[in-house]
Amino acid sequence: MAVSTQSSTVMNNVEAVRATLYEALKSDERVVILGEDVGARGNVFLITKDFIDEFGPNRIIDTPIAEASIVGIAIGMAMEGLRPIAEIQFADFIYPAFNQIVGEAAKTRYRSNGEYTCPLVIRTPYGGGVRGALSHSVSIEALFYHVPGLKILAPAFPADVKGLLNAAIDDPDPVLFLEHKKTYRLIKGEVPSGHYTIPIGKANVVKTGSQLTVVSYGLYVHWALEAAQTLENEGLSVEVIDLRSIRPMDKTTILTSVEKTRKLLIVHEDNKFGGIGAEISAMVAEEALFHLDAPIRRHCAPDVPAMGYAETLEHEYMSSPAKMAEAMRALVRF
Amino acid sequence: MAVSTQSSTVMNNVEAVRATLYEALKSDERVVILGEDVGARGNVFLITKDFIDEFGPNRIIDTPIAEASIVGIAIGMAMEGLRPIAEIQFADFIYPAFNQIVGEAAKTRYRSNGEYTCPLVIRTPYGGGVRGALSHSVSIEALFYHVPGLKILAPAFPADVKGLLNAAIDDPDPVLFLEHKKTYRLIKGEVPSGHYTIPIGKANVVKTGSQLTVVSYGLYVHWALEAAQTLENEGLSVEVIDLRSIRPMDKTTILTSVEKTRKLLIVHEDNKFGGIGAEISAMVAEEALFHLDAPIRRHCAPDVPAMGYAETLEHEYMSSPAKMAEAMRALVRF
Amino acid sequence: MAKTDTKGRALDRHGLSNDQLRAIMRTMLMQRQLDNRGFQLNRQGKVPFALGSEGHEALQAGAAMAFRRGSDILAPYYRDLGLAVGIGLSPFEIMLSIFARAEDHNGGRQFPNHYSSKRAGLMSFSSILAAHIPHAVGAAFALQYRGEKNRAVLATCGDGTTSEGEWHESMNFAAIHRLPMVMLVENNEWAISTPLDRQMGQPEIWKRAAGYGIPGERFNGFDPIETYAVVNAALERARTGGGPTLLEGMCYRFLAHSTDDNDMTYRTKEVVAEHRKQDPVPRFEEVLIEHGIMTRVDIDAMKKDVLRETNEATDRAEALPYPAPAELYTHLYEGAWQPWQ
Amino acid sequence: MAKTDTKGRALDRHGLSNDQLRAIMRTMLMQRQLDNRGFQLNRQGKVPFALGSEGHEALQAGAAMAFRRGSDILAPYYRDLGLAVGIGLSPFEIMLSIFARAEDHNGGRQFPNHYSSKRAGLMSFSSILAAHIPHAVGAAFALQYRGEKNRAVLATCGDGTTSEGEWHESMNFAAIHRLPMVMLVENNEWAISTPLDRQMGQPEIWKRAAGYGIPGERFNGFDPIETYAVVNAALERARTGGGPTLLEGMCYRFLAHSTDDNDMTYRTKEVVAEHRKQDPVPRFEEVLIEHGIMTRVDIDAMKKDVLRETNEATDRAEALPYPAPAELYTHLYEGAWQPWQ
Ligand SMILES: Cc1ncc(C[n+]2csc(CCOP(=O)(O)OP(=O)(O)O)c2C)c(N)n1
Ligand SMILES: Cc1ncc(C[n+]2csc(CCOP(=O)(O)OP(=O)(O)O)c2C)c(N)n1
Ligand SMILES: [Mg+2]
Ligand SMILES: [Mg+2]
Repeated sequence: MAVSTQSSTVMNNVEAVRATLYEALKSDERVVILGEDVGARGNVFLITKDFIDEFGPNRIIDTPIAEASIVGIAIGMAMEGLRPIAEIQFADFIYPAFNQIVGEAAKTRYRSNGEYTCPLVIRTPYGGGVRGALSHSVSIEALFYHVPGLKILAPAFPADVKGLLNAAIDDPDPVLFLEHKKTYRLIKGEVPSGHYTIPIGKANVVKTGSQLTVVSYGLYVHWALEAAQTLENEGLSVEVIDLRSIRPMDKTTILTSVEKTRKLLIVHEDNKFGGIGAEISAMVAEEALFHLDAPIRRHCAPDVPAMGYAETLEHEYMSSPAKMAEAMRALVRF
Repeated sequence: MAVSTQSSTVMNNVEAVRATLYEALKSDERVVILGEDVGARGNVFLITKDFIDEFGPNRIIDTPIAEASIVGIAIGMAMEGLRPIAEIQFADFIYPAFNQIVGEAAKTRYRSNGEYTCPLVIRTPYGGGVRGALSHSVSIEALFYHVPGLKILAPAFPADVKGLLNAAIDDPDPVLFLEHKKTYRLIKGEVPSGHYTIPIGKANVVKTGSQLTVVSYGLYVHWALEAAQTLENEGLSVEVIDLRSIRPMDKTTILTSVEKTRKLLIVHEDNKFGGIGAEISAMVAEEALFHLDAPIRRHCAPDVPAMGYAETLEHEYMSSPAKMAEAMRALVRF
Repeated sequence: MAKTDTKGRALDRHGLSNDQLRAIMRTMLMQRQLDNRGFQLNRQGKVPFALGSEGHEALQAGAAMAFRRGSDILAPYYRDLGLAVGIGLSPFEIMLSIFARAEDHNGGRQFPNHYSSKRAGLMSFSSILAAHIPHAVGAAFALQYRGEKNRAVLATCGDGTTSEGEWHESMNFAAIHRLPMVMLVENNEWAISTPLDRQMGQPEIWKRAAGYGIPGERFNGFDPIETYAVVNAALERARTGGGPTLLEGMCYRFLAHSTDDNDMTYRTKEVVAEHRKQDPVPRFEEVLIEHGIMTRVDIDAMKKDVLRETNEATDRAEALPYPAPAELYTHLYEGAWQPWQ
Repeated sequence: MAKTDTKGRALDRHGLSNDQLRAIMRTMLMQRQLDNRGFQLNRQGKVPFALGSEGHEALQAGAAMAFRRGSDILAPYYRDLGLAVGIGLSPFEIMLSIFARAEDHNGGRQFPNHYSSKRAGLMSFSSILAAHIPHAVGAAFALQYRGEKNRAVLATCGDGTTSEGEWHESMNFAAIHRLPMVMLVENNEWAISTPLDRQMGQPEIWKRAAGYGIPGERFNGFDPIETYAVVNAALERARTGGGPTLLEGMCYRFLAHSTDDNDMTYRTKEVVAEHRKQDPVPRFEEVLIEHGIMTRVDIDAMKKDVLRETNEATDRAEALPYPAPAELYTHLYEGAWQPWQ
């Protein structure tokens, strides 16, 4: 983390996104924000509140409800020298933009042999635990992380939100920036002032431990930390890794940890089958098989489309610190 | 395989698709085919040639170029009692339909608690080796196999094409049916006459062996068989499994084989990172870790968007029986 | 955009009987009552979310009257409480949806107001805007394909939703095949905080019809009788082989977008109050009274009855359980499929 | 749809100089020559694929003449060989694309005719139809945003491509922001095998413009001068703050869709021959001769020169190597990113 100033402020994740966007708009005229209700409403989570008053409707662009073109137009802007930050109101509505993201943004540089580039950030809130029901709760990372040409970030802490969002905005290639909406106001932390970036593709060991490696990201990092603390109190030592970056992923940090603890639990809110835990497990099975003292386990959502609206269904779908602690215990004791 | 008649014919994969569609149209009035150029042109691979003359433009529906609605309209037909078979001309053009497939078709039954269903087949040719360049060559299975509510089939042999396409058409839920375009005319085989289905979710051991399990699907099954034969001649014994079904996948067949051979090589044309090989590897690492005598290896495409048009680029992107044999040898000898 | 005010003129009732006019009134009152109930329950902390439809009552009750129960199909969107009630969903069914109870058609899986009822011909839809329009087209194709004359599909959406690509693709396909479908746009001037002039280059959505080669028409969605007449004519054309129609009903969203929204961040109290003067519910009450179809006493009795029914529905639904946790795993496929098996 | 035949009338040259008219002629001849060369190379087994644009010559050469080099931006599609040449790509660059040589702008990665040239202002595009239209809109937004007056974006696509949702979304957005953009639809009556009446409910695409609130116009795309005039006026309007225009140029696809297609499965020789009578290339030759702008001898010399240049370009490109296998791995990101690192 290359922090350029000493001071810092306590912020939640919404505030961290907002502060970062604000500074980007202030410091680079090429930056524009486009999306549904980002103008007068200031985004449905108030992330861009009042921006339109300061930067005007040409930089804070309320779009029609048309996600394919939100991304597609942002691509055109990026190809022509702007630095667009496109917002998809909820991650669940990114599907119509799939063609533009996967077929176009990810391939612009490649297909033109480097002649055209696509420096584009797509921000979107994802994840559950907010009674968002079937279509305001989904995790989308696994639908995109297979795609060469994209980068995907999913920070969990306010300081990472700022450092990685800055890195995404500075990046010369398309970045999908995932914000867990349940962490928006729940998670607070110190955020350094001034411009700094956190390198894309670096995971973070957020708790050291010796008997089990837990890899997670987003909201579940916080719950995994809670669970790890519970185990700590029981005398069991768990290391927790916050991936932060989903494409690229940080092999070194994961392998270093697994070679030490010799056990790996992957935890994510997204469905298990074909989720990003599959790739993590496969990488470890390829590179560190003989370091393992237990099977690699994945603690993930059941294989249903998403959580239902009813409290009971959401509760059943989501994990919890208690459920995570149980999965950790089982593997430590394996 | 529940074969209902004794006789059989030699067909290639195009002919197998065509014959199966024809029989479905003949036997069930609810079946309609819709897609670009499926009418007078009879599909760009001539799969539906002359169908429009026999079944008319109301059953063989030439659609506008609008993939989201090809699938979306098919969903509406399916919800209202028809049995639509939608075609996406090339798998590369399925991206605009992503919302309808992932957000809608896969969730119709679930979100309505079973009140509405979506018995829909989406057929599409995928894969490379035909100088299709960046946008007529892609593999798309990994972009969809994570999605609860879908089924995904990718048969490699004409008899499986027919049996599985029949199963897909009979299925009461949405099925994505992937046809490897390079196998269309290349691969020939005996196809039983009459109506039969092959159960969805069952892999097939297409060659038995004792020293290594190779799991593949599509075109690469044929190349893997060639490579396995090469190794056989060298005195090395390789078992080859043709997945056929990508969601659901067949755990039993894979585990049974791996527990016997104690080594696993996954081979696919699609990119490695987040490809379906990741899930296969993760499942084995979870369920059979201590049966393994070597790391699980994945022999897949490099992490670039797709093959370029130039011969050299396509050649570099694709595997080959020789490259596969090399990967097999390395693992057998591990 | 005329005729709402019938003062001094004979009522052009477009063939509607007194019973039908009273039924429209009741649907409008019921819509408003159930709507308010949702917000009330939200304020009481009993439900986490509610979504109002105030301002859409006349449009929806009028359109519902044109809908032929038992044969037409409705492909609605989340603001169609009045249409749902108007075509036959019970207040109890509405409350089940609001409370996300196990007995709800969707088993408590979807957000409130995302109805689904095979019995009523109301097609299941998701929260993804415009995604249901191609489904409506497909259903209309099925009707035409099977030669089911005299049936049609009524699809609805908001003004903002017409910007989606899937909306365009659907209109185009319906036009090519002259499908029995009516696309009814409920233009309430807002898409959450986005006004019409940020949604489209010119504000008359019906004018897109000519580009598709189908009839298009705009009408006053504050007038339930005019709405009925226009929607009925379009549905009748659809049922009799005349193909699809694009309709644009003008109304207004009196409330915030939902309980999660604060509309005072993007519009003023004054502008809303100005539109409130045209509130279709009291206006239609006056019309019926003026023309001797109902008395004030009748209407008050009707309101009481609507309130009673709403209360009963609320109590009955509230008392029921949420779906059991095990329900999370059902109805994904027919049969018990697992991704690994 | 008139004026193609100028017989006996004075030439309405819309301000085009003799040099410009001759340049248009040359672009048309070059387009046809390069087109034929692609097919020829395919027949010779030297390239696996070719895609012709015969019938689009007048439309493209006329539009290219209206394009302002060095400032306007072109967002074309795969059938725009003549536009590419007309705005300044060399025959050698075209042949590099056809042969997929390492030196090609795209490094031999894309199908032939998928040009890309930052120098010429030609935006990279993929094979996915309509996906480039929002890019054109975004580029037009960038021009407007930066206050770059006198610049505009010319986007093109086929008739069939206007059915895509992204096309609609793009038109709508361009209209809202009155962007400096011209949407030029090359209506050749076919989308592979699909005729207009299976693509849309009424065949006049330009009529959709009113629905977006922008000007729309149809013109005779067999007449390069009319094309120039119409496209020029629209581009000029765009460059001077007048917003976007939807143009529909009528032409015809004389050849099969590509070397992979057999158009005799869905249309007859006769109908193609009938359209061939209007072939814009010989017709424009006649126009220039009739009006004394070129002689037959001049034109023959021009054809010879075009052939010579094509031959040279062919030989030069053919002699060059394919990209090295290692090129597969370059230009995915800036820098050397791996998914695992
Ligand atoms: C594809 C998609 N994009 C965005 C949203 C978020 N969203 C929900 S309602 C809404 C506004 C819809 O406006 P309109 O169509 O006019 O209907 P109204 O709410 O005014 O009745 C938006 C943007 C969504 N649900 N789906
Ligand atoms: C999204 C997408 N769908 C389908 C195709 C396949 N395809 C390539 S060209 C074509 C026809 C295009 O017709 P039109 O837009 O009229 O252009 P024309 O070829 O006639 O110039 C089709 C269907 C594609 N490339 N992309
Ligand atoms: Mg609205
Ligand atoms: Mg065409």
